[in-house]
Amino acid sequence: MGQPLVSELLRDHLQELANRDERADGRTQWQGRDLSVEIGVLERAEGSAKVVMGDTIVYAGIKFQLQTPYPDRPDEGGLMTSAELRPLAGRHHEPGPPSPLSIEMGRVVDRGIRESGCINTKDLCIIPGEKVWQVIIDCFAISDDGNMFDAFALAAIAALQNSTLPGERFDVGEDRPLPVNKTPIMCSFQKVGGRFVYDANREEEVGGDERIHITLGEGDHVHSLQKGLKGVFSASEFAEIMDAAKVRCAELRKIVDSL
Amino acid sequence: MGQPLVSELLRDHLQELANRDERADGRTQWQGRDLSVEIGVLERAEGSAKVVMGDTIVYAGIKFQLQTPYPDRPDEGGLMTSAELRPLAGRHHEPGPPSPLSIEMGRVVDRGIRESGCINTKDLCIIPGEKVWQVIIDCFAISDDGNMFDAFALAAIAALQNSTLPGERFDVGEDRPLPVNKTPIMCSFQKVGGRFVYDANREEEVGGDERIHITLGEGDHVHSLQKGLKGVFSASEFAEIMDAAKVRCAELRKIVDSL
Amino acid sequence: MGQPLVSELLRDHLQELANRDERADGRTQWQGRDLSVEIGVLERAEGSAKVVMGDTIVYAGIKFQLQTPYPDRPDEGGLMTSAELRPLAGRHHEPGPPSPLSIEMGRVVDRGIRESGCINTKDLCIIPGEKVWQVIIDCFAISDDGNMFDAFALAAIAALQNSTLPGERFDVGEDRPLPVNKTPIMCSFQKVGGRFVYDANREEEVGGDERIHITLGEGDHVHSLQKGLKGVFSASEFAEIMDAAKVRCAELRKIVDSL
Amino acid sequence: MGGYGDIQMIDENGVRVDGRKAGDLRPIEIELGVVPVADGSASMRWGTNYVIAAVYGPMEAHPRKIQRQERAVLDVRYNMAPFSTTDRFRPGFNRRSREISKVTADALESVVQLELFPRSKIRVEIEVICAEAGTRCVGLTAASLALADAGIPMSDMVVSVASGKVNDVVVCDLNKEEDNYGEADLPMGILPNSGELVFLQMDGDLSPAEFQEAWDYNMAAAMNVHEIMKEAIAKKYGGES
Amino acid sequence: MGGYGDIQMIDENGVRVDGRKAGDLRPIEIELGVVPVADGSASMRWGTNYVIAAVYGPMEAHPRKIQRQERAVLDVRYNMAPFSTTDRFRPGFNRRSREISKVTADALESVVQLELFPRSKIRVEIEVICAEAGTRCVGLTAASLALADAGIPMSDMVVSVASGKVNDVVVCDLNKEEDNYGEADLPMGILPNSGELVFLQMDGDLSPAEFQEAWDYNMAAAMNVHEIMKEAIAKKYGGES
Amino acid sequence: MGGYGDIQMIDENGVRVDGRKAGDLRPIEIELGVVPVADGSASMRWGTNYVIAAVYGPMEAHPRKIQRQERAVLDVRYNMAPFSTTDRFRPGFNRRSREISKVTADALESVVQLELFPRSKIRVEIEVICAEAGTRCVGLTAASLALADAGIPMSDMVVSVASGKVNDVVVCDLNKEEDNYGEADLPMGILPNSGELVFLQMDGDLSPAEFQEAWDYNMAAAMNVHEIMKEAIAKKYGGES
Repeated sequence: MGQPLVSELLRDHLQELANRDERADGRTQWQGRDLSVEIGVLERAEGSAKVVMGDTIVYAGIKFQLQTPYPDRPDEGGLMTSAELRPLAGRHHEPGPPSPLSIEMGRVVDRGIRESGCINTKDLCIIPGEKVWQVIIDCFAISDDGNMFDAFALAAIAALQNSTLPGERFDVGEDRPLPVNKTPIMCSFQKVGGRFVYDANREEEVGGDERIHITLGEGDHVHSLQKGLKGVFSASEFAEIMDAAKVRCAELRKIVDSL
Repeated sequence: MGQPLVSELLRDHLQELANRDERADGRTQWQGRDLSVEIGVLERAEGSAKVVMGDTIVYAGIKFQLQTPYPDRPDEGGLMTSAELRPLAGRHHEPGPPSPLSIEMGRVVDRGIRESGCINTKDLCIIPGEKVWQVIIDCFAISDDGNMFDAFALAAIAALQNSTLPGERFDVGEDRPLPVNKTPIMCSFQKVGGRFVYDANREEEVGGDERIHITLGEGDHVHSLQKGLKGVFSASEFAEIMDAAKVRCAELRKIVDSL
Repeated sequence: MGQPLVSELLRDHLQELANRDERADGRTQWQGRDLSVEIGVLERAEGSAKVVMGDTIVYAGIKFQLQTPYPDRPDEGGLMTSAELRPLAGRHHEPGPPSPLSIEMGRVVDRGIRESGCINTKDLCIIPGEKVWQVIIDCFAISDDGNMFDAFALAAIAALQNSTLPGERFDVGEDRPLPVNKTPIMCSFQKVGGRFVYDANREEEVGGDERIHITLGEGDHVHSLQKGLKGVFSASEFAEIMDAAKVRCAELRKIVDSL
Repeated sequence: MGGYGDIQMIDENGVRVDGRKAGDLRPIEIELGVVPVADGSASMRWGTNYVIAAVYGPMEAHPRKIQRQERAVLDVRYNMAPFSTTDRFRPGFNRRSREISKVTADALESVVQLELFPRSKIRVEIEVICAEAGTRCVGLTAASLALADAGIPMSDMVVSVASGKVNDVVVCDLNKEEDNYGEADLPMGILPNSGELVFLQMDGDLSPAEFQEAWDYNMAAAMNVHEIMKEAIAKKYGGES
Repeated sequence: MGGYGDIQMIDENGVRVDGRKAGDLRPIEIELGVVPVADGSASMRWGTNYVIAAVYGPMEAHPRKIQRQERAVLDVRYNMAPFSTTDRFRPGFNRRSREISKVTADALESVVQLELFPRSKIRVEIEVICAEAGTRCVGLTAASLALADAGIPMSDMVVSVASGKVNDVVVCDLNKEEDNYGEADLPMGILPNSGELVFLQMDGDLSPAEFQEAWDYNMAAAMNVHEIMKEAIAKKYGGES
Repeated sequence: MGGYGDIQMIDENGVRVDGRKAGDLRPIEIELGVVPVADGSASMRWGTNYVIAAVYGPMEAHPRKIQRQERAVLDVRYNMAPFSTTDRFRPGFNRRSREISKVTADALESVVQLELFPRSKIRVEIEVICAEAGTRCVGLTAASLALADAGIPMSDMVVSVASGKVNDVVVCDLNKEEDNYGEADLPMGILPNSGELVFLQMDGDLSPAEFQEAWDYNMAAAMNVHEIMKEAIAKKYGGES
């Protein structure tokens, strides 16, 4: 039962930092951690990416399967996103069935991809009514030092944009690149010490309050939003992080598009 | 570990009442609570009923699905009954997989319906060997103040008798009423303070012993029996509740048949 | 938390016995318990055996099912082994999903059978690409006084060698004996008091360390090995138990082949 | 109850498919102590049924939250072995087995003197090795034998048997075909010394008169089975049989 | 969002398939106390949606490991009844329900004064009896009514509503067709007294201007729904409506 | 072992499909500290295998019922990432992973000095990121490196390698085709300093002489792998390599 106490100390510490407009690791309010994105890193996947954001490390791997289309959408393939936070990735990750958090992560990443329309499911059709591709995005955590949402989302879109439909292995034509039309980018904000910051690390997550995930596309179109955790926020706070998201999403989109 | 003590006090209290031929809520031994039965209450179900017995409230909803018949019974449809006691319905109902009690309820209600032959499974045939209807009866608790068995069974038969085979939605012909040939009625008795009473409320269930469920059809034919919980009873006790059941089942059948 | 203490006392006792080259029940190091093997004991199985080794009692039952072959092996049937250690068989067996130990048992018994090639899966073909037999070996514990591995493996091969493919019941031709080409035999050894012994009883299992399972075929060919539990052993210790296994496997093979 | 009235299961002389008359029981054999590592055990062959029951305890009840201050808890499991049925019975969760475990526990709790063993647990394990019909009855009866073999005090034995109706005839102790194709099934758990009941189920269609006839068959059969049980106990433990 | 822009859901006069104008809410009816055995309860009919919420507690939090020294824990479940949808909704584990339960709990924890009930638990149960569209919004709103009915202190009520975009028109309070075939969905949970938010999701495609329009619809709708809620509470408990 | 003797996997010059001779190992690369948030970690590339192992602890063992008064408990998990195999590997319960976790734990418990950390827990997590053949061997070896990186005292390292038989030739360190279509597989877990074993499995068909040859290959290979491991440790922590 000592946990809440420790957490109070941490919260107080983060509050003091926020009062001085500082963060525990020296960053400014809207500054992200050092970032690297590599693609083509998984030999067995048809597309892959590794994202390192500070001490947060994740993979995304793309696999394809054949499936029968739904009768009411005979010329459309499918898309599935799964996020795994196995106990490898951190002291606080428990073994067992998928945690509510990892289910939420998978769904939030999935929505950003899906709702942006970056995958036209009609591009996944092989034989209408008979055979279509299912795209499976597996997000996999290696080291969780906070903000897995953005790391997963970034790895997912980078891996998608560099993946190959394995026609030959499945005997349905030649291999060809998966068409990806857009580059949806997620930016996540957490309330820490009473104000929102971008790209919270694990310490800020533990001592923080609600988080808000924003996925933007070209022209700052909004594709997905999600508020997580307990917390109240005002319309003006939201307007402020939306502005920060517009700036950062554009930067990240440039990185992904240049891979 | 105080629970058994409280329960002993309650048992003593109920014993004293029984000694005076009384019940906690003023009813006589074979008297039921105030009853109302409404049909057609669920917009998304093909048949439905709401039963209120005192503070006990339940719904039953009928849904139909197409299925392939079993090879050895090519012209017969199927029947499935499920009873859900979700935590909504009472402080003592725990979340999680179906409790042993709710499994028992589903099976006891199912048996009464099934064994009475009120549904002729051959009436559910669409194309022999290819397509038959499956009838699904979903019993759902809103408020559990005791004797869910009878409430579920009554809602189930009332909903069945007023349901429509959705031929048009499934593209297998016109909508038509589900043929229901009989009106099986369940009456449940619980031993409280050393004697059986009809329609026990929650307090009597907690402080009582074994319960006996009797489903009767026309001509007092017996279709289903079930003794639940720990307890010993004699042949003469059984004869007594069987007589009470005959009277009450006839009354309830009249109500259901008049809906 | 007293358990480790009791276990230490037992370990000390077994160590003293080992120092004097003795065992708790009077056997010598490589001596098995009294053994009986009966076949044809289960009316509903297509092949069956009961093995009694001291107070250890098990059944194996063989059942067959039709299945569609795998596309890449159109003329081969399947083989599945399951081992059940239900709470009937001992005070220490807990209810619930299969324990890690019972999963390991199933897999070790399965491997010995499978890897020996005693079943030629092509003998299970009925119509290439369409219908093949699946052989299911169900090992079932009645009384666990130790060394269930050997009891299950012995019952499994004895039941297999005396089973009948139920062609008539499944309408795919006449009944005929299942062809079994070899007689793989498992011998298990446990380190107790610092040395390995053959056919450990339950007391020796509780107070012992690692166990090693050896399955041999004709000509002392090795078909399967498995080391279980924590423990270190040397190459020379292994050579010693391999020699003991060769002797005992030959004896047991004679018993099985004579049934 | 399948209710397939058109299958002939009793001939013109009142002889059933297995050669019995309406009121006859199937052959019964009992063995005690069949699970040597258990505190008590029994097997019953009853027709082609073969059921083994074992008892462990009284033992410490853990986890502690299941403990009851004033009595023992009874933990009963009924299960079908995978090779007990013509089609393999797949292991794992099973609603039918759960329900039978529950009604069996309810019946046994009515006779076992649980209050003699506060805070402890008694485990009763029932395994159907070969199933014909009426396995729940055989399992309950075998369990009461295993409890006796374990020396657990009971107010009475429990004897369970199922009569029913086939081809409009009420018959005693349904066999497999009669259970599958008959029109009614009435299993009861009877205390042979008092004639009282601790277990009762029924499925199908019985007129009031037929119901009484099936009830009476069960009562009479229970007395006969009880004699066989007493012999088996006397054979192992001595005493008048 | 299906994004099926070719289905006509708004006619040339700006009238939606259910007859509403772009900014209109569906009809709403509230009843308190519909679960007599609960400590508080409420039902909402909202269009064809019918949702019941019940509250139990504050009660002892057990097992003890879930207890929090300094506040109550809030245990929220959202579930769809099997007959709530056109195709039967299969009971059992469901990722969507889990996620909605979580976001609903997060929203309610932001207003319920949990620190008044240390070491205790408050259970909130939401059952969708009939689903149209926006069940998560109706469930969250009904839950805050049930909490009020149970007398649990809250800093504000929560009113939740989802606006969105269909046929390139931004509309208030999406109905079923609009939810299935529209181009965007923006559900929000709003505190009517402060105008702050405790719940926010969004799916689809909205330009910055469209986003602002949908946001404003939700804010205005929340105020209207709040009036209906206050009336229902006043009707049961008196006070100015 | 598939036992498909008709597939040619060694040519007339004794060269294997990947160019190796019978006694050669695949290329191996080791990196320590690849999971920055863990107390110790290591990755191994071994042929096309890529495996990451991380260690957390010693930490408090909870729930308390898993605690051991006199030693630490070792909690080992082996898992295949969904993209580690040609066909996607579906997450969730898996008997093979459970069994490999268990034999890996048994092997590590034989060397980790658990008695130094009474009442605590040490977690060992093994994730197969890319699978070729012999992942259980690579996982066990990587785990012992991660334990070393975490500073957990061990009586010896564990080096694991699998030799076997293909086309009737005994070969060292089976690759994927050899593992799929070969006639025997003998994985062993070897303590390089004492030459003793802590892990042993075998499947297939080996004559006594072939068995000895495979055994000897494993022993020699373990010594070579151990040199690479010592270099990796020395590179991070200094000391003689």
